[in-house]
Amino acid sequence: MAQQSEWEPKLLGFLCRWCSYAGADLAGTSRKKYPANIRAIKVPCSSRVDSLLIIKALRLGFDGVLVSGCHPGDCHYLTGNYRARRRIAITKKFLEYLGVEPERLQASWVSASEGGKFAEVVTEVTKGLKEVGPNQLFSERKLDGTKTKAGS
Amino acid sequence: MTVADTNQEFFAQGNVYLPHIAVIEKIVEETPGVRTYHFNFKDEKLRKEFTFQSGQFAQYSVLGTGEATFCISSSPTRRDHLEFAAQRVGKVTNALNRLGVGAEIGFRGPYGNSFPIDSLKDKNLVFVGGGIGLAPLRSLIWNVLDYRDKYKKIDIVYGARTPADLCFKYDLEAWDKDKTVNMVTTVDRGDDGWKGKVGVVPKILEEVAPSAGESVAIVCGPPIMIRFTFPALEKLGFKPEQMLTTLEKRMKCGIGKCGRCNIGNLYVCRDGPVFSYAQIKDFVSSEY
Amino acid sequence: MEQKLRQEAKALLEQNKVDWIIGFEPGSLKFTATPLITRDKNDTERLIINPFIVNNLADFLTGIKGRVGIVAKGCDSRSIISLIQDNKIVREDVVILAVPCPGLIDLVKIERLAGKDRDELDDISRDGDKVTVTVDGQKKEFAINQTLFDHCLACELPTPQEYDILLGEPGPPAPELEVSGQNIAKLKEALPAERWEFWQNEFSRCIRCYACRNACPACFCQRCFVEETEPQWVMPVPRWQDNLIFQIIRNIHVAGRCTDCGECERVCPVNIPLRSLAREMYGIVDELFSFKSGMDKEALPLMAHYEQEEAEDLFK
Amino acid sequence: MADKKVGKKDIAGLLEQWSQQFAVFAPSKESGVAAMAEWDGKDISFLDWYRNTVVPPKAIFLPPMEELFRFQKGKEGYNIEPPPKDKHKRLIFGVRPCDARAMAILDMTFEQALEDPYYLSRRKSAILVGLGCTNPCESCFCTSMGTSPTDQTNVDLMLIDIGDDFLIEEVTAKGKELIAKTSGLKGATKEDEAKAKQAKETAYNKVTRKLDTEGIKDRLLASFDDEEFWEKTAAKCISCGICTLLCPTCYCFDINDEMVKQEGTRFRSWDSCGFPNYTKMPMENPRQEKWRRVRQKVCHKYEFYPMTFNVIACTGCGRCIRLCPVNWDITQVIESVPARTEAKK
Repeated sequence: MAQQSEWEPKLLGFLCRWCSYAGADLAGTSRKKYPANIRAIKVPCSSRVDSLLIIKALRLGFDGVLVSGCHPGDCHYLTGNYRARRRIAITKKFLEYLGVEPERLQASWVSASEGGKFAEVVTEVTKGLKEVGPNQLFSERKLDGTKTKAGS
Repeated sequence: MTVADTNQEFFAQGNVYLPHIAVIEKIVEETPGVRTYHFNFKDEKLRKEFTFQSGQFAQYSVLGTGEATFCISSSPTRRDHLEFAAQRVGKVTNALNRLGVGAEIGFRGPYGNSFPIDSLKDKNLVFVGGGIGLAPLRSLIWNVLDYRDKYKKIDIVYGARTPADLCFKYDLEAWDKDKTVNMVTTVDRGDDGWKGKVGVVPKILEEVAPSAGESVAIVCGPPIMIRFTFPALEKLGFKPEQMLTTLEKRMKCGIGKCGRCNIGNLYVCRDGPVFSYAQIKDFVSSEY
Repeated sequence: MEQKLRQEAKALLEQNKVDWIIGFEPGSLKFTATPLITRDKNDTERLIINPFIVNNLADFLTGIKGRVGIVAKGCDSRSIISLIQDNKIVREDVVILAVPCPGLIDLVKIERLAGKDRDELDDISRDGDKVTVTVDGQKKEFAINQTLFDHCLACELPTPQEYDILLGEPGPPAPELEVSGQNIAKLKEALPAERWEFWQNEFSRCIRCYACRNACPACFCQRCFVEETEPQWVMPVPRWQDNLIFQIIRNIHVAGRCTDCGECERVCPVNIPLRSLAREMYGIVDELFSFKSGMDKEALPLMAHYEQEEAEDLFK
Repeated sequence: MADKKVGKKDIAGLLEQWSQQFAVFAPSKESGVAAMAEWDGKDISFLDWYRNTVVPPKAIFLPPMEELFRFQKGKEGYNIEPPPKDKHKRLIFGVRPCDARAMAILDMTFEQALEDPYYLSRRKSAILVGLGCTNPCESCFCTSMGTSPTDQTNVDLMLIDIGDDFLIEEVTAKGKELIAKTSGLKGATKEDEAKAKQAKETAYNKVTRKLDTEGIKDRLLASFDDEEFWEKTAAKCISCGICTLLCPTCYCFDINDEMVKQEGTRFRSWDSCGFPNYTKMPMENPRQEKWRRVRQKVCHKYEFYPMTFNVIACTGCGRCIRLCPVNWDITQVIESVPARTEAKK
């Protein structure tokens, strides 16, 4: 992690279109400062985010994933974020057990009016990612000699 | 007629798995979902020297997406370019559909045997095709028409689900105009403008009733059509040896190694794709 | 117990109460039983119950048409209930022939204890808390807890709660949770990077035979995400990255359905400690949502249900 | 006959010597499963535990996955980058006769018609050093499948356990040449040869599982349309790939592309006729039902392969029986194929 000073983490955000995506917009229009590390994907609801999307993002080399939806009780579809909460909770705990740094999967509740909170969350998550460094989870590293050159 | 005769010199760098790069020169929209791709090799030498026979197929790739199997649908007698037709149904064909003129594709082939063109000479030929199954037949039909005097009577029975699903309409028109060809086009369901026959191919074939003597029937279409066409031909007096078909199966290697395209002990890629009904009748009822 | 099972199973078929019987018959190798799936009443004569009836027979329920009489150990019964919860099967279509299970003998452990492969052993017999293994005419005795599968040591339901016919007397649960959870506890002591590397190594030998998925009663999807090509979520190539992703997602997808029956680990031909993943997920689900799969057929599936307040500490 | 022998305790030295010239592979459990792995230079403990590997030695020649080629997309279009030439010469130590026979069966497929350069380049330069079984498994039925625990037919050298030593049988010219260049071997005596003969007989008799394959090709052909038989046979199969992927004579593979940004790779990887997707075409699948796939697996080995190559594609190694999660037993299946059925149309 020698080049940490120049390195900027890449964060992928899955933002619910009804709240967090609007919250991100608001943060922009009201000139709240937050790191430019996040790339946002608009999703219809935080419950749209299957764990596959999260893992795939990490596989593709994103350093972290942020899933953000409406506050519990405020879901446009009434119960979507409750379901998202269960799924993200088990995914987060399970990835942690496997050895994925907890900073790499973050989740938050940000409403359409919380531009400030959105900026804070992204700042905090980006800071966390800078601390854990680049995502090398799926990069080809030394493996014990099971698949050697002559073996394949 | 076996794979062993296939032109080894056409392997890219001596390795049968490496594709040649070809460039799409023209795209013809046949029906909604079916396109014919005209292409040519990037390599000048190969463009000149490449040869194949009617009935052979190749592995085409959209590099990065994968490979799919299509027959070469143009005639070896018309070699300014090559053609294949693909229906948009899966991962590779969807990727192909996103390509435009000038895009590069990978090509491995030609693979497989071919229609036994020498043994068709001085015979009556009955072509029975359905949907995109006309693709391999048209290679042979043009091949035959370019040497028309070597063959006797030619019947073509071709059908599709609806008039909109008829492929190679420009060919159908040309054959219809050709006085030396008896061209019958049919659809399962007609529409207001449809003036041709209505009915499934095996039924229309029985109506057309080509004589079995001195004849060879060449059949290609969806499996369901093939399954019903053989009995129809048998009724007309055709013997299993007089019925040829070209089969389609999922393939990966194209050269008889990857295992998946077999019908009984025969591999479609290695022993086919052209088979006589006599060869496959033991297995075709339950495996195709 | 076996006699009663044979009678009951035969009667079920004879009286046309079921179309199929799923149970066990003697296997073709020493110390094995093999699933018997039949509509023929004469086959019921071959039904057996012994400490080697390892398969989770609930796996066959989603692939079968008609009413089924099924031999179920505690763990199998939980899988059956889980399938009922998910509306994959209808309770009325299943006749549960409940087997009180005192735990299944793990031949891998026996081999390790005896220092011989299973086919070199003359006999394995159980008497209460002792297991006697005979090798070359010599008897060796082991405590039962040394010889049972890990998942049996963690068994919470040796005798099915939900059944139609009970064979034999219900036994007490024999949990040895500490022994059962040893592997996981040891892993948790390691640093995150070490844990990841551990899994990386384990999954580098996965050959993608999908036995873990196919033996799992909770993996009932008609089409699995690994077989999707548009988009291609994972490559169908046995690279450790794709292997690991496959297994991570599989575990997440069966969370709340997995009953810790241990089949995934047992069937793995290349010895990947899959239960150390499944059991941890089982624990996570229990810890976060106090949910145990396959215990109550009236309960809603894990992901079809929620509480107002839960897991909030994981969210910003 | 001037056979040589080598002391069991000198095996490490022998492998060491061969390592100078070859990439030596030997049985190993290092990776967590018994497989042929590149020899680490010292460990010969496999002599104590080795009966057969779980992963068959075919994995060295047809690995679970390999890169067929890489490609790049640039301004000038695609560039295909062929794989580097395989320069390794491999020596596989401890191949069992069943697996050696399986290699010969695989060769037929990869050599026929258009040659497979990946498999063959590895295979042609390799030396197989066989190791006769002294302790066959309960699931083994090699003696019914044209080979035996000590059959030397398909290896270059064959080692027979004669107590403290292995008797070395020099089978091929390649094997003879290697032995001629190998130092530290002892000459075998008449007594050693007698011991070897005895060992072979003992091992042969230890294979108790028998399979009668008389007329199997015809029986299978007659039963091809017997749906009831195949459904019953397939009932307990869970359609996993263990019995095929880990079969030493199964060669089916899949080809897939992966592309990240402008760089791509085409992979070949093991595939199995047990998987529904194996024959799936977008519009239909000729083997959607499980019994059709099970039928394909059985018929391919016992009917189609004999029709094409005149040899049953099964060597009785018993892996499919040992490793099957549901104890689906090929020998029971073959024996239960009806002698004659009224084929239903």
